[in-house]
Amino acid sequence: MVDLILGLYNYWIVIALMMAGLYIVISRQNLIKKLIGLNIFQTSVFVLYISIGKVFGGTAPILDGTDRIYSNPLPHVLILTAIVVGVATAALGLALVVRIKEEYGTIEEDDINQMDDES
Amino acid sequence: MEIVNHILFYASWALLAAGGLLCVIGAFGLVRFPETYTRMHAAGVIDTGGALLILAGLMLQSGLTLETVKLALIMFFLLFTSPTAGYALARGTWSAGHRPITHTRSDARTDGHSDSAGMTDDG
Amino acid sequence: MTVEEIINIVLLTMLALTAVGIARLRNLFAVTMLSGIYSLLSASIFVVLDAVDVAFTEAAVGAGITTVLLLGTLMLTDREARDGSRANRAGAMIVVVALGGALFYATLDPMMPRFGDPRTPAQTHVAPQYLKDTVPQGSSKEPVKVGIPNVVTTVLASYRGYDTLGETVVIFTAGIAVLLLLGQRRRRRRDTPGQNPSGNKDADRAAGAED
Amino acid sequence: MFWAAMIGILVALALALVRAIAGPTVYDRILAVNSFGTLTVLALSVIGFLMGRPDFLDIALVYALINFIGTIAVLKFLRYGDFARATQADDNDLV
Repeated sequence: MVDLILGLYNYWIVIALMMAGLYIVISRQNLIKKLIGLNIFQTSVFVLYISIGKVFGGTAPILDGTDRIYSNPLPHVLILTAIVVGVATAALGLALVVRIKEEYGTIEEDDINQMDDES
Repeated sequence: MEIVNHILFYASWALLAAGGLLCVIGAFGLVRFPETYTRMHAAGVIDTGGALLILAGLMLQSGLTLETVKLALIMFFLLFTSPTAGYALARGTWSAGHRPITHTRSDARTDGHSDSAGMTDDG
Repeated sequence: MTVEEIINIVLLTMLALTAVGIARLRNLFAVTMLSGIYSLLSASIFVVLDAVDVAFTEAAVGAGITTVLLLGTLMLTDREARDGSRANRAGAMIVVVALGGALFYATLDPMMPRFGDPRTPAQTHVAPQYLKDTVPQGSSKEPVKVGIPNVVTTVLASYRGYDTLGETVVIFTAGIAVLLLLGQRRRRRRDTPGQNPSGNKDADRAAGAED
Repeated sequence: MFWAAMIGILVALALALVRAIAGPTVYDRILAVNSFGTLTVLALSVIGFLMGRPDFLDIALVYALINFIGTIAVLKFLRYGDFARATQADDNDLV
């Protein structure tokens, strides 16, 4: 039982983070809050990949000449790319939010929809 | 040499334990103290006492290696940056209109830190 | 239970608590501060799980750039978020709990790889090849293909170089798009002097209609 | 024996998180985030020794610097609503 919990705890936390991020994205009307929700969702995927790459008794895959067990370097590479792309998309989203604020005077989604319906 | 090694070992152990203890004490102060200025005092315990003792303990542990140099650099940066950040924070708090509580609890006044309702956000 | 496992569990629990805190707070400044804590915590978890390169990137990008970007956006927009309607929140909760329950059920499958298990497909399929090409294996005198000690750099720059090129293209495109979006605003403000940049709704709408 | 320090740091991290979530003012949150950053630097240093590879202290070094820059950026934002404004009017506030 303890083995089961320890072996799956990372996945459970990843699921909890995913749920929190998705909940923010769906339920909140504020566009900045939605972007932060997307960020949380994104980080949950990062943690999932890095958890998959971990090997018990392993160390970071940077060689120092001695014989060691190394963790899996491949997820690290993928997530390195994903983090940088993630911040680029976040910057684009925030720039869009700034423009929306200028056009509509609000960043609450329901207000924006209402204005679109009126005009 | 044997004795010196033993002394260094126990000294680093003591420093690490004391640093951990100071971190916990400072964090308790951060949670329990009544307003921002007193909490700043508690955070100062972490930034100076806790950080310096733990880093010194680690330095004794690693001996004369590259790690000690890195730890010394971390210590150097923390010693310069945390007072600066603390000063900027205290100044920002002051100019936002918050004033320190200058009376004891028995005075039963509560206006010390809640005089700027606009700066208090929801919990 | 090893040392790393215990630290890992404690940090992951704090990460989940921070996410719940972010979901509950409405003050956007507080949310920004908590998202700073969130990325500090996730970077610590990456160090515990041996991904030091990822931790470096997360430190610079997550705790540094994202916080500053969010603050800049808050400066130009509102600082307080409204709650969604009650029906909206209830619907979101139902969707999220259903999805989370399904995922939780999926992890209970006996085939699900356990955390840290060295015999899972992810560990045995491609990764050993990368490690073998970089590390001299045991006593064999076979020459090493790539001589860089950091395996992550090896894979990133040698084996997946086009991937990294594509990443750079994405960042370049995003940068151009941000400049176009925000540059237009500055030009318009110059055309209509005296207009409050974050000003009232009608003036902004009128300016928008002129375009 | 690094355990003593590590447990202390983990408990302190949890308490700082409590303060960051509870608030109540923005300055309390900034203070909590600042302490959290310092504690993260310490945690990363101790974790390096705990796992037997202390050559990754560079990450802690990067954190120490980014944490400071972040705090100053946040305070400048709160004070002026701007990241790059001159600070001539500063001395008048303390009167």
